[in-house]
Amino acid sequence: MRFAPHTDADIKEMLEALGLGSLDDLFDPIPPALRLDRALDLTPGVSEQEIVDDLRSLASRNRAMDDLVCFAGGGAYDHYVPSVVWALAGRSELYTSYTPYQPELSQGVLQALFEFQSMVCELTAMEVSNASLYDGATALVEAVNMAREGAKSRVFVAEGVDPRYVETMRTYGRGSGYGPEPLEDAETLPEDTAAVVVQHPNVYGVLEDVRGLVEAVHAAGARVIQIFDPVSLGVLTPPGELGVDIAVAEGQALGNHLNFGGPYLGLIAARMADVRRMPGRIVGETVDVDGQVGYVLTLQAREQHIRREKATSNICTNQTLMALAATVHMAWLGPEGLEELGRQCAAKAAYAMERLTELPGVELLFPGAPCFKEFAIRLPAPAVDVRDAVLGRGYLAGVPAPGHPDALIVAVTERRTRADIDGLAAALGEVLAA
Amino acid sequence: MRFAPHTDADIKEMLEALGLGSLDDLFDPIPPALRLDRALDLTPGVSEQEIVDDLRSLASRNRAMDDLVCFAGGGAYDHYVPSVVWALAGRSELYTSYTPYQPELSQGVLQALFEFQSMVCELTAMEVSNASLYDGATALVEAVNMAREGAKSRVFVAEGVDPRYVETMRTYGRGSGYGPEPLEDAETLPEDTAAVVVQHPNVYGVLEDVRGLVEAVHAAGARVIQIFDPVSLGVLTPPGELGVDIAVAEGQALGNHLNFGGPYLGLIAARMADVRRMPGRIVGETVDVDGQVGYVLTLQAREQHIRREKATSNICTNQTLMALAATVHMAWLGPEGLEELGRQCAAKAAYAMERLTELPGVELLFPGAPCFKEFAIRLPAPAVDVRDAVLGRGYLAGVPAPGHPDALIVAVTERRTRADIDGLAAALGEVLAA
Amino acid sequence: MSTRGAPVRRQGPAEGTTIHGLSRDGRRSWSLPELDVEPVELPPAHRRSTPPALPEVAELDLIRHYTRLSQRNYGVDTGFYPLGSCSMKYNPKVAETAAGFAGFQRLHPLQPDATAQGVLELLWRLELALCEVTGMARATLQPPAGACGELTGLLIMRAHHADRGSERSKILIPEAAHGTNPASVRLGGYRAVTVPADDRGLVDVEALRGLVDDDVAGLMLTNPNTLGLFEEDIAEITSLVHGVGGLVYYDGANLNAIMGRTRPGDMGFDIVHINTHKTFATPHGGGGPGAGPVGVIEDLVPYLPVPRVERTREGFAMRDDEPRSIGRMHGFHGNVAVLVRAYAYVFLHGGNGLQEVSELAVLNANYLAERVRAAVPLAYPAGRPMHEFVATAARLKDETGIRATDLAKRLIDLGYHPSTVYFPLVVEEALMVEPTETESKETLDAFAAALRQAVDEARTEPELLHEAPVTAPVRRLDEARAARQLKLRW
Amino acid sequence: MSTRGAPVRRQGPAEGTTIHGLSRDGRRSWSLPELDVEPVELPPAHRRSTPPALPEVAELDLIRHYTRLSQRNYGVDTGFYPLGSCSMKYNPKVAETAAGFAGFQRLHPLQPDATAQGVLELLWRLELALCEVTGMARATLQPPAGACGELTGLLIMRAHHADRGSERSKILIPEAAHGTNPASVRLGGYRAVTVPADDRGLVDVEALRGLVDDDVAGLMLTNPNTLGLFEEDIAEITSLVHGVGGLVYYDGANLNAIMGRTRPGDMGFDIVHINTHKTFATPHGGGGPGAGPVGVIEDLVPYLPVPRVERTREGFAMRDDEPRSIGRMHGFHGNVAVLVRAYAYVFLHGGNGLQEVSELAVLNANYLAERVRAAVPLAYPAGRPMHEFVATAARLKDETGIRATDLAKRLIDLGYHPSTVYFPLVVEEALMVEPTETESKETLDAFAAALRQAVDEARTEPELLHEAPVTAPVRRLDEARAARQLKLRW
Ligand SMILES: Cc1ncc(COP(=O)(O)O)c(C=O)c1O
Ligand SMILES: Cc1ncc(COP(=O)(O)O)c(C=O)c1O
Repeated sequence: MRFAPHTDADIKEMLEALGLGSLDDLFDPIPPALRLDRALDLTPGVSEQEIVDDLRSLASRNRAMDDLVCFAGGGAYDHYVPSVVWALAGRSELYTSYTPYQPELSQGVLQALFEFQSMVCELTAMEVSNASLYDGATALVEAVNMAREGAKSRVFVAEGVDPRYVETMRTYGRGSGYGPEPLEDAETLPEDTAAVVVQHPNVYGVLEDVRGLVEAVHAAGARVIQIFDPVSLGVLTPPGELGVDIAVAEGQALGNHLNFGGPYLGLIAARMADVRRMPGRIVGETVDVDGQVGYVLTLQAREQHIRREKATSNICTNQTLMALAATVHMAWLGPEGLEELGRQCAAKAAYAMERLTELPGVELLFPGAPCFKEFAIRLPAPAVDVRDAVLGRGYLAGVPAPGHPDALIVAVTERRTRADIDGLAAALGEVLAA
Repeated sequence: MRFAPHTDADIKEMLEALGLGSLDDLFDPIPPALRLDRALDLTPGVSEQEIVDDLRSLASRNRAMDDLVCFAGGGAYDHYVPSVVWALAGRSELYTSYTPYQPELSQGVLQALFEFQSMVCELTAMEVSNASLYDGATALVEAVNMAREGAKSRVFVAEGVDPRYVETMRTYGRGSGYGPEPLEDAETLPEDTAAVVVQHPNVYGVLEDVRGLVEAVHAAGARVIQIFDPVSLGVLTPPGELGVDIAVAEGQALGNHLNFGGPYLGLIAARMADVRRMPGRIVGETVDVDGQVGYVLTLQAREQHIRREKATSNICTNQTLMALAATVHMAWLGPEGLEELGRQCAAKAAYAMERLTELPGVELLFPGAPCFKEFAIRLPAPAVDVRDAVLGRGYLAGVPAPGHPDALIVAVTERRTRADIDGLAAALGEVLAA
Repeated sequence: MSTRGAPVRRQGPAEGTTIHGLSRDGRRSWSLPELDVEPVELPPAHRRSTPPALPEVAELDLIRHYTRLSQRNYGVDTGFYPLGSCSMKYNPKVAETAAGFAGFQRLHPLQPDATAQGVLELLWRLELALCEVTGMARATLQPPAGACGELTGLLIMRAHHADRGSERSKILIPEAAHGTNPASVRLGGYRAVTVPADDRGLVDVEALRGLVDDDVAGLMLTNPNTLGLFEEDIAEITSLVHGVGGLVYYDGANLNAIMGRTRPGDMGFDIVHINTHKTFATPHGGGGPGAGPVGVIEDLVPYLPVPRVERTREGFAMRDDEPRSIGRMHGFHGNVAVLVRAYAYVFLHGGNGLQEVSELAVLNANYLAERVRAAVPLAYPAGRPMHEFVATAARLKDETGIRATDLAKRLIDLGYHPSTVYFPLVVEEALMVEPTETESKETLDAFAAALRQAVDEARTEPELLHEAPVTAPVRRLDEARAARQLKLRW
Repeated sequence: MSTRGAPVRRQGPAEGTTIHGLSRDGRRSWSLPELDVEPVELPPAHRRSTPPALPEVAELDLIRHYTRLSQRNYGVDTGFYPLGSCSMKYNPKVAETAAGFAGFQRLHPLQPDATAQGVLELLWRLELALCEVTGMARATLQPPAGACGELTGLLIMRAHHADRGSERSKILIPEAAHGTNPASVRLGGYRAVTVPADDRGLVDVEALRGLVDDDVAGLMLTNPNTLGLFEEDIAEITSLVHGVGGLVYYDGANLNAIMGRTRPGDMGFDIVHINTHKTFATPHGGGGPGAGPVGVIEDLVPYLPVPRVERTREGFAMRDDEPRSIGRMHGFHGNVAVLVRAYAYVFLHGGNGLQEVSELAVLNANYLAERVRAAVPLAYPAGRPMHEFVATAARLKDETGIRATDLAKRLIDLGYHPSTVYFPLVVEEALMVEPTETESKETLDAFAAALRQAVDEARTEPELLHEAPVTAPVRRLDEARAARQLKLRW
């Protein structure tokens, strides 16, 4: 199959207009020695129906979360995505456009991103948001880059931060010249501390005392970076009210499908004072020559296409489409919906915690610790084996708990019913009894 | 879940503006005795995610044609629907609009229907087409109504016309005052014959001698109505060239999914001389007050909203969206694509015929009869039992052949691969051997 | 309206250029697998000599052409669309999601019942729910639209009377009835006899009394009626018809007014059709598809079309073994994918939800009527409108020469889809307005202001109305020329 | 452009009204199941006092608002979109169909490999195919965009040199390089040193000779280069860098020019990134998502990010047990749903198909350059452009004061999305035009005519260009004010 519209006649005419004899002549600038003297070694082209059949059969060899009852979390969650979200984000005028360099033809994307920034600020109680980053983990990296300046260069990581995020920081840190260090004591932070990273709720689902940390860290003249869960903010105190300096999150839970890990979107929100240190696109409101309101990319002097080596980040293509989806989803939820969503996650997680810990040999990894929609259980057998055994009964029981081979992190969203939870408890019970 | 935007405050304000105390007051005109004194006895309303889960579970209790290899036809075919078709027909400005009574706001639908009519004329080599009818069977009924005038009232049906179509005619005929009669001898048609109906390719997939029939019927001063297969017209002589007076078809094969039988669309094409006898919407080209080209519904004097009791048909809401899909699909195919599609159906059907009739006890119902994409085989056991047994092996072998309890009609589209056909032969072989 | 805030536009072929105009020899979109079996030659006698001259375009040509056409169209998703008698309400996207499941979309109509239990159960549940809403015993989901539902009902009447050996020729319909009613009456083999309305805009019961006799097969009515008014004497009306052995048919186009408040069955109707594309929000598709399920009272159940879904010990089955059935109204089982959407709508709302739908639909119509009646008087000012109202520009026309159609075209320039105009025919210069329950007070206020503005302009700046529309993709089109110089294809 | 043929428009809130402006207390779209377990109270210390002030709107408000916004946007599906360096080609709808399969869309990134064999195999096949196209040994699909791919490559260089105990500080990049190159260089912990271009617009090899030393970690280049010209001396360039132990990075943004004709690997590149959202037609999404897979030569394979898909005896597995790996570049596995689309594109075309893509992309760019060069001269008229060309309005500016941006805005009124302007920075008043292979000769001719018209008007009716755009949803926007009076939220 091909999409080029060229007929043989077109090609002939165009070559003639160029005074060329063949398509080969177009490639004269390539030195003969470098020319590929064979066809690419790929399967031959196929028809649309063949590629669809191929992809359908590949898809059918995966167990989707319609087939497995999903209690997996760990940074990606099976929240419900309302049908309006992609009916709108899928409008082709939006998804086949690119970065709005020509604002007059891009008011749709620009205004939607302005709304996205506004809602992220509402959600987090922070002063400013950008127009999206790649994902939660890279958003953390960008936040760290924002925080590090001059002598203030060290980065400490509180316990309970997702190791996947720490690994990502470590990778990028090698280039930027830092290595994430475990936070021992917030009270005795060294002079050169740039930031302390905390995740709340943390990777085990436990609620952290961010307020306390903020005090200590600010006392040391450093910044606090909080990794948050956007769907928790209908019920949990937002980063802004906790005094956090930079808030980052994986935004997938807002209107984006699981998609085996991407495309997701990174949320980042900060204080207005730091706006010029922010990475990525930022949309601002302005007026046109007639005084009519419109939107443009602004503060571009931060960005790579202007500042090049001195840019705050190298990001160019971002996750705008995912931000559009998040925008529609946030507006669909509204304040009440978001609050009820949070309530339901919390209540269902509590019920699941109760049902699962009733099972002989199953106990909480952190007994008594408050949590939101996720919690960790210790099992009488290797967690991965138990998880795999439960798969056979149609349940994805959770994800392995980092650092605890015998523990599983169980996530419960509004999608899970009481029956799903009872079913998981029964399946787990059978497996453990076996 | 609800979609009404009314807040309690809105309702209060609006009632006040009306000088009413409650919503109940709005229903004062309903005599108390007639008021429903209880709530409707339906399950309570649910959330979006619940209805989706409910429908997904209903859908999962069907075996779709991705799961069964489909050799079923009988008027509905598993042809490939290119992705562009519904990406475009699904544009909400089109599918959330209604009959284009206000042409200035409906040029999109109107022009697409004009294109549909044009392509149906190209396809059939007929002079005029309307903008769609409900489906193939009701299109036949409308064609018969076009043909019947005054004394010319009787309708004869050639052998090989789909009984489902004949039953539909019989139902509607009770109201219009005719009953379809079997065609004995085209040479000796009675005076009062209005039309003879022939299906080509016929219900058993066999190609008919329409030209011969046309001569005889025209000699008797009656009309020939041909039921055709749109997908066949890249390779088979079109109704117009056969001399047919009215051509009708089930248009599903053009861009529409199987959908368990509907929504499909009825195609009808005729001679310009009969245009004022045609049923349903017809779009015409015209100009606006500035002389610019535009499209409108035309010849409305035929229609129920103007002519009422004297209208050519009672149809109002039709199958416009399906016609849009058919339009995109026909344009996607183009002349070459349609021809190649026809070639592939014919070749694959021929191969299947060969493979299946190799099996002991399996023979053709009409040996030696030429066919296009469908053919009937006689089996050594009741056809329905054989079909059901083959289901277990993942194949829908065909549909029961009307009037032949031991025969199955097998349809082979471009979707079926050689391997699919070999697989069916093997499965059938095993079942018959068992 | 300045171009400010207008949609983006692109350079493209001249207005009206068809896909055919974009065709280039040898250009293509299509792709098919390499043929993996022996090619065959069809018998020469049957072979087409030259393939049809369909357009030859690339896929991107298709995309841009039809995307462009979509931008020349106005749907409910674009804005307010108050077509009377059409219930142009929001079409929930969730219904599209469900209808897209392969488990519905990829089902063959003739696959064995055992492989289609899910969809059969869906149809069964929907049938029962529609019966509960209308007060009928059983229903057929086969008719693909309302008009087909009407004919189904008339053929059922016919079969019913035939079984009783009574030959009847007349069907009574009100003057204001929708055009499909008389058209269906004729197709049903009956003669339509008009029942006059009284000065309330309701059926003139006295006149009706004079019309009913044993040649009357039945009466067709919609209630609220075509004027948006509730037929208060409906009980008497139905019993008058029943008195002579006739049946009463309920045209369900206006069901959106009464759900959960009253039911056709309770009013004495024997046969009811429903437009799922109106009351149950299935998208209108630019003119279709719809679905027109028909419910009947117990006595008439045997006459319903076949096949029908029945619940058996082995599960759900498609049955066609009912000797008294009128037969088939559709080649297969009707517009199933539309019914899937209707199912989603009905069960999302549940009983109370449907009742609220009607309550707010009636509230919106009354509120909007109140906001505009000073500018365009109601045709029957005495009655309380239900889910829609009919106003008249007759006086305006006398005073200014501005007609209903001019108001409609001006509304286009003011950014709205106009209401229905010139229906019902019994009202001069009729404007039939049905806002539906999914529109907000803000929208109704803004539309009312626009309509009032247009009426003011009729006196102050009539040229604005005569010239209108000037902001649409095209200006007023010459319909006479279209009918005179027929150009029905390229 | 008259309003003739314009899209339909509707009455709506004032331009710029946000979804917040439509909010009404208590209005809602959301629905959730009834809670079927005991509610719980979160610890008071953690409870939010007041929920965030998100908009309160009905679903139909959402639909109309964002549908309206979409109509204020221009995409490839709208029309010609010749942004240089972006390969704005047709995004096949079939890829959307495939990406929508629940078997991809509903997969959790942490579900066991055994339950994800299909997607793992897809990623594996795609990796190998991209390696074949670029001439690399293995690749990572993790980077979510090109810039991230660049940084991945630089970190691989870093790890490579570190393993050899050599501390190097410089990365050479041409002056014309895309902004992400120097930005990535800094994030990679390196210093960017600029390589000058010669009068052909190509790397000045002599100057390069003077710059390479053993403090050079590597060189970043795109070929065809940012001017759309093929670096003819590439073999010498790469060997110069290899000569001092440096590595050479290929910025794949321009891969659309050479598929099947030559490969970065054959030119001596060690590391290559690919923008699937350019060469492989994954939709640009209004600014993203993309995907930036990175391929490397055999020696560098151990440094690739983890996790990586490997084929094992038990099937495909996500492996992260490579000690020399630079680690993770993304929280999970990258933009998988984008990669599914890229897979669809690659395997639909096959080898010959991809080669044809490049041939016709280069043909289109050369043809369009030929059609416009008289009006806007090429920045380097001597060279033959490949898939894109850079023209300059410098002379026009001197003669008329009309700048590249004025031409761009005028093109908007003529119905086109403009080309890239002011990039590369090394060319004064640059217009960088990349038509891509999915545009037809007719489209190129019409665009060329429009551009020539605009240039003529610069002399005859300059106000048309100064005033432009006047047909877009907004006119020229005050960017200075936006940056001065920051309004970044409602
Ligand atoms: C009152 C009335 N009756 C019947 C119909 C016919 O319904 P349909 O268009 O679905 O055939 C309509 C629809 O326009 C109507 O408004
Ligand atoms: C030459 C060049 N290099 C790198 C990039 C960065 O790629 P991305 O935007 O995917 O991060 C781009 C894209 O704009 C580019 O044009």
